[in-house]
Amino acid sequence: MPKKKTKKLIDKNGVRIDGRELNKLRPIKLEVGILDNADGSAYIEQGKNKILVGVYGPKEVHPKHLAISDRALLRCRYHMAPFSVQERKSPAPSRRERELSKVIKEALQPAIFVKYYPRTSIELFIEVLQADGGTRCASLTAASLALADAGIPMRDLVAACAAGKVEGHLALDLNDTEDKEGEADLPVAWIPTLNAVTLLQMDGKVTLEEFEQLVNMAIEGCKQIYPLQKEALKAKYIAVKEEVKE
Amino acid sequence: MPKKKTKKLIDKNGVRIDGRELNKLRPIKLEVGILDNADGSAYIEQGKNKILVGVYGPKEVHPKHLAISDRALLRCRYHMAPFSVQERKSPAPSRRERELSKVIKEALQPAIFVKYYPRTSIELFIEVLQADGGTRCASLTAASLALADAGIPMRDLVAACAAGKVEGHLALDLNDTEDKEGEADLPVAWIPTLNAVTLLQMDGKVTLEEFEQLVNMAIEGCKQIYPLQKEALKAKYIAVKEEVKE
Amino acid sequence: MPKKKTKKLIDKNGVRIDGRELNKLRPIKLEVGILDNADGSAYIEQGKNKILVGVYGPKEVHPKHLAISDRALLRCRYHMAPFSVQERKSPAPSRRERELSKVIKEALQPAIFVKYYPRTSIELFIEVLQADGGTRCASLTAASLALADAGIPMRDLVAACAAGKVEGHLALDLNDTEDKEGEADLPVAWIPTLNAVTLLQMDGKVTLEEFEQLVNMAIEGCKQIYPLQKEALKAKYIAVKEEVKE
Amino acid sequence: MKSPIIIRVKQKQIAQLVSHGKRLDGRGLTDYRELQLETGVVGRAEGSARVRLGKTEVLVGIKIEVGKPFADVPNKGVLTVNAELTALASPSFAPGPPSENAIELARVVDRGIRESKAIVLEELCVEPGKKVFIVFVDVYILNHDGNLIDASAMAALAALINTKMFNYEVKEGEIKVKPGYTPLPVKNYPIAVTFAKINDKLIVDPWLEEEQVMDARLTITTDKDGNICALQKGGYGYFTTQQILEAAKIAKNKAEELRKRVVKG
Amino acid sequence: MKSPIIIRVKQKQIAQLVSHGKRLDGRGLTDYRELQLETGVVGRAEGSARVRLGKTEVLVGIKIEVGKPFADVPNKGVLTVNAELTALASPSFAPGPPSENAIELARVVDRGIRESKAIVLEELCVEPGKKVFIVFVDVYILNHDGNLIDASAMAALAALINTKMFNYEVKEGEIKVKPGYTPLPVKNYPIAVTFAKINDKLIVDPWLEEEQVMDARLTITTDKDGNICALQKGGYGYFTTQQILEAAKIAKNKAEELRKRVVKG
Amino acid sequence: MKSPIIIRVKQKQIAQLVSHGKRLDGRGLTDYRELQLETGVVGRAEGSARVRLGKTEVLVGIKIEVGKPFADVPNKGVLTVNAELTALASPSFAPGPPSENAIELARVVDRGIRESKAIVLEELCVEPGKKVFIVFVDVYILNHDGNLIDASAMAALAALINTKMFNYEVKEGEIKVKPGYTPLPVKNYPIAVTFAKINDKLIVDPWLEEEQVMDARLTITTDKDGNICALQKGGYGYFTTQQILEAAKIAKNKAEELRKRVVKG
Repeated sequence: MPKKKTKKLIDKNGVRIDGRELNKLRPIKLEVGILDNADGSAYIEQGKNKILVGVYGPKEVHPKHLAISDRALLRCRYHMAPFSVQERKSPAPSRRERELSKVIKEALQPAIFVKYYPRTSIELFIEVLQADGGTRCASLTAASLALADAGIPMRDLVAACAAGKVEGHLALDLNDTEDKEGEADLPVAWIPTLNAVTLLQMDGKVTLEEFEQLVNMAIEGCKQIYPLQKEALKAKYIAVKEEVKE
Repeated sequence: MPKKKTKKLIDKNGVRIDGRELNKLRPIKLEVGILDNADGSAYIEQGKNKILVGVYGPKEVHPKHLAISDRALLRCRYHMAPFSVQERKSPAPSRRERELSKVIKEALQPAIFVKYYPRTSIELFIEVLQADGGTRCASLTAASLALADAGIPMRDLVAACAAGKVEGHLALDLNDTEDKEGEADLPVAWIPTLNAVTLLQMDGKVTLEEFEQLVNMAIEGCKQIYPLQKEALKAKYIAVKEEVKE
Repeated sequence: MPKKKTKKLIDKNGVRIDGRELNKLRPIKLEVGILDNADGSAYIEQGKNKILVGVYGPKEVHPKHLAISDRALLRCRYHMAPFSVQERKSPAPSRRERELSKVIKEALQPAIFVKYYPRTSIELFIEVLQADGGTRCASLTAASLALADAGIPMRDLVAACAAGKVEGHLALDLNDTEDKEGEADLPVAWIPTLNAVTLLQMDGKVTLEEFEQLVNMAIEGCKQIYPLQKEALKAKYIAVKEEVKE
Repeated sequence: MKSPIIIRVKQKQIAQLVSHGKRLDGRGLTDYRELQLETGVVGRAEGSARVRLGKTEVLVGIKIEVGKPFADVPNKGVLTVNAELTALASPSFAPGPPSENAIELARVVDRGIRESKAIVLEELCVEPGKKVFIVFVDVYILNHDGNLIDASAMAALAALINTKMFNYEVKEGEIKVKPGYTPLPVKNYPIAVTFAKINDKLIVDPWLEEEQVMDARLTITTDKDGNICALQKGGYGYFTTQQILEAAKIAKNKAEELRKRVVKG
Repeated sequence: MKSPIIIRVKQKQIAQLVSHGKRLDGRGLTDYRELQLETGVVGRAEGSARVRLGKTEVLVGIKIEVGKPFADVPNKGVLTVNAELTALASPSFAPGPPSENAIELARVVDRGIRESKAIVLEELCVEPGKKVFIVFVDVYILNHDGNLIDASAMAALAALINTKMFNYEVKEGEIKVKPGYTPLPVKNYPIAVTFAKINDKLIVDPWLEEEQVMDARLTITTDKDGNICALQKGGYGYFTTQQILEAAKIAKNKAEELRKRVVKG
Repeated sequence: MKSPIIIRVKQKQIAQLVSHGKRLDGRGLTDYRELQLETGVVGRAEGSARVRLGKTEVLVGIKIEVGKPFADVPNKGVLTVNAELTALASPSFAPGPPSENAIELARVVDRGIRESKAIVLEELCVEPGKKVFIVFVDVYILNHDGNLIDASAMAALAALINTKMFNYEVKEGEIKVKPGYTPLPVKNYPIAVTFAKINDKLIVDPWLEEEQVMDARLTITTDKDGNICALQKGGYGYFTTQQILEAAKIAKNKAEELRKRVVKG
């Protein structure tokens, strides 16, 4: 399929190809409780990302020998739809998808009271329907909403956002083109009330100083995402309340 | 490998490439109880189809969690030998083979008293040694004999036959060439005493009128196959009787 | 990758490309107990072969239904590192590796008192780090040391060696080039105190007379290897003793 | 999750209602649930559509790639239908390789498209025997509330109609992209209509709880001219000839209604 | 199915008989069961044969396709032997990917054909490094009553002798089919003879119940000139050198008898 | 095998010691275990290295083959990192397809090499879009005593530095081998430094028993110029921003020490 020519990603006024300033998030739309069968669910659009998350549990563990005696087993599957990317992706999970499933799981667990449900499992399914850079962060942002929607007791929500380096500039929340053609991308997951970084990865090359700035910039992004998550949860509960009233 | 040129499949007298009239079955040979180890078995030749069916069961279910509390679990594996078709087939089951395994299983179950054997499994293995069109129907015809041979209590035998459309004519029991180059193929499985259609599929394109004719034509085919099945069963029991006498 | 031209493998004085005479083994280096985590381990270099063997057990069998009521289950995995051969080998086990795992297991079992540990498993892992012909024999030679190192009670050690036919000559312990370009290779495993041949395979073509000579030649090789194995075991125990003393 | 007892009571209720010509959700026996259709929902795909049939929700994305034709049909493009019963759609779906249900779903959708010649595969040949277009139809089940086949077939058709291919020319055996897009030529509109048999009556568009109580299932796919182009019986029960022929007539009419909705988009 | 107790009693009986030079089915220690051989049984295959050895039944089909040679032998055709222990052949065979037993069986049959140079792979090269013929030997076990190796090896050889390839010419790197068929050139006739060791005695052609009681198994494959071309020891027991050398002599003679039967077809 | 009780007592001890700035094996919090490095250990490989970090032992072999580039980067060679947690290295490793831990290990090592541009993939292109060199980095864990990432990353770098490619020329699209070898051009030296967080303190190079007690893990890979080129947080705990920034500074310094050892070989 045809590839677009590379053009300048950031103009002399510091404006990005999608019109954003360097420290601005892409538009985010969050919905909670949108799946009928899952115990909890959430949907996120962030830029052109479209991601659906469903949660089942706490439930019996299969196979049984995987059950943990003093806490719930958190399982996570991050999966991309074949049509979510430019070149069709085989539906079989890639090594990248398996790595992301692992780090997402590890980023969420500190926020969950896993000790409350020993010998059970909590199963998280993430389906990326359209990918536009930063899917692991957007998945995390939605996943903690889906967990909350499923009534899983949590210390706090997890917000996630990346910052990166593009044509020498540090920029928040890279889109696909910026991610692929930029110099670095640093995704961060953050639990506000614990001031805890629970996911931290990086591709690319940055100096120590830039690194410090990027970490702080990404956390600033998380700080902007967190209230949107709370709003989305509230909206769901108000909606439920009204439904109950009717 | 070389492919034959397409020639006319039905001549002006309504005679088909293998010399049959439109409403005639291919020659059918049925044998029951031909495998030594299986609990029940049958062999069918229909045209150039050569298919072997073996049944094990009722037996313990593995893995145990698949057992059903109020009936037997019927399992079926339709499999083609690598040398059964023009281009060698990989031994790994294809999607087509997995679909046929499912519909064959669903076509047989209504004939079996599955409630008699709760928490057990009945395992049906179909090996197509040579394929010549209509293998799913021939497999079904042989499979109900193998089940009977295994002593599984049944409401009735299941007979199966396809009808199709070839060069504008409706024809019974298509062979491989007619199936591939014809306009439609409609396989039917039928339980005589219940007047029950238990398998119905179609590839191709037919009008509603043609459809009605094809369904009836296929059932007529089943009606011709049914007595052959009964004969084959009898032959086996007579053979057994004589063996016992000796 | 470039392939070397074939040259004469044995000169007029009966000297082989690596300078050996026909009835000579390659240099062998054996070490016992070199892995920290395994219950028993051994390392062998034979020519350019470099092979590591680890043993775990006797231990609980997983999955449980594989446990044998009156003896230990011996399991074996012979595996080649991707970089151990000229063309990179896929890490997934090949059919050759699965066959060798089976015959190695069957060659070791007669030496082990498997009845002593019913319902347990003894797991043997062989990693070929560099392959130079005769890996199955070298693996066996090391494997019986690893079993002894794990404290598994044994009737005796198993020594293994191949003999083969190269450019018309019968030769002991073929290296990779001789194996690939020679006329026959006959690996033998032998338990001295039982005078038992526990592995016997052959590729190639030999007369009955040559066959008899090859079997005897291979056993002669085993007889030379056996004392090296004993020495390696002793060296380990002396080392341990000294360690304890310190 | 609902308790199994509540489910069983509901199922009995469903069966009794159907035998009186009624359904639990108030529909008539041959009424479909509300159909919502949206196209172009996935920008990365060459075509896409989302169908909601009651609470059943299906997303289909189309990708087109260049590849090799099958050896026995060197001058035809390739159509590949794949179905993913995503684990978030139902507690009964597990992640992993496709189950027999997923395979059957994909193959029934495939047959409708292929046998109705909705896509003319000959037009997708670039260089016979060497280069053709491969049309990937990926059916993604997002919520399972019954009748996945009809919802998936409609979403697949809508997505194909929605598909745009880039323009190209062939220079020395290589495909060169030219500006602009052309719709994928869709020449026929197959519509699947699925029946459940409950207490010896036929109903269309069964929802999940009806599927749990049905004896058998029959899908009849008809094309724009009212021809039948695919059939699939499912489930452990059976149909009489009369029921099959009756179903065929209903399917033709129902399909006509649904086709209008899908084709207009 | 026979009860395990009956089986155990029978096994004891077998072992005792063998130590007296007798067998449960009346055979002498070096007698084969009745051999039935039929070729050309599968018309779709380029060659085929069915062997019955007592109640053991094996079907082999040969398919020939055009493909790429291995990189390290660019001028040789490819021989591929595959064995399927079909689930209908024995309650102990499960469907699924090949077990270690199926792999061993295929590889022992393969070695006999390959090492005896029964097929001259150099003659199956069409265009060095690019196009060669691939000979697929698919061994299909239909009933397992012991000694699968010998039955499979004979069926494979008979099927290869039975194989006909279409005539062809190469034009501009493409294979053009010409009228008529030519037999696959089979230049040697490897025959496997399998021994079981029971109570320290050797017997040939063990049937299933003898296999269940044997200590170890030894297969010796000889070619038409009496050379040994493949060996395989199996099972958890062992052989003495004397036993091995004795077996080799018996194998050579037995193979001669069997070879006549297989080659004449 | 040690008993679980002994392990638990030891773990408690480890955690208490760390909170006092000490470690069970006497190391300071930012001390590495003894590092042993040997290159060229596998003659069959184009390059190889064995690293011992305390009792952790890793072998890396490099193989180079000719293959096709990825469609979206037609002018670049291919780098493939694979990690095998061999079953002999730890009772917790099972044979079979790579676990999520093996995949993560391989991908973190891969990122360090790729993002630091240690290998210039453009220089491994033979014919754009058609033929490139594929560099296989196979990481083989031989004994697991903690901190597999750092040991593997160092072994991979040392093996790449040790790698020699045969000389070649391209004639009519075919690669012709010429006499002699040339080192693989390695342009940067990424070094991974891994931290464990125990009782809210950071330690480097955790050994197995420290890993069993740690809250979380952080790997920081820096290149020869002190730039950060890869990061990976692991484990079920978390880090504060302060801890991360502190770790980055330590990582840079530690990497410098280790790099000298690895580059000099």
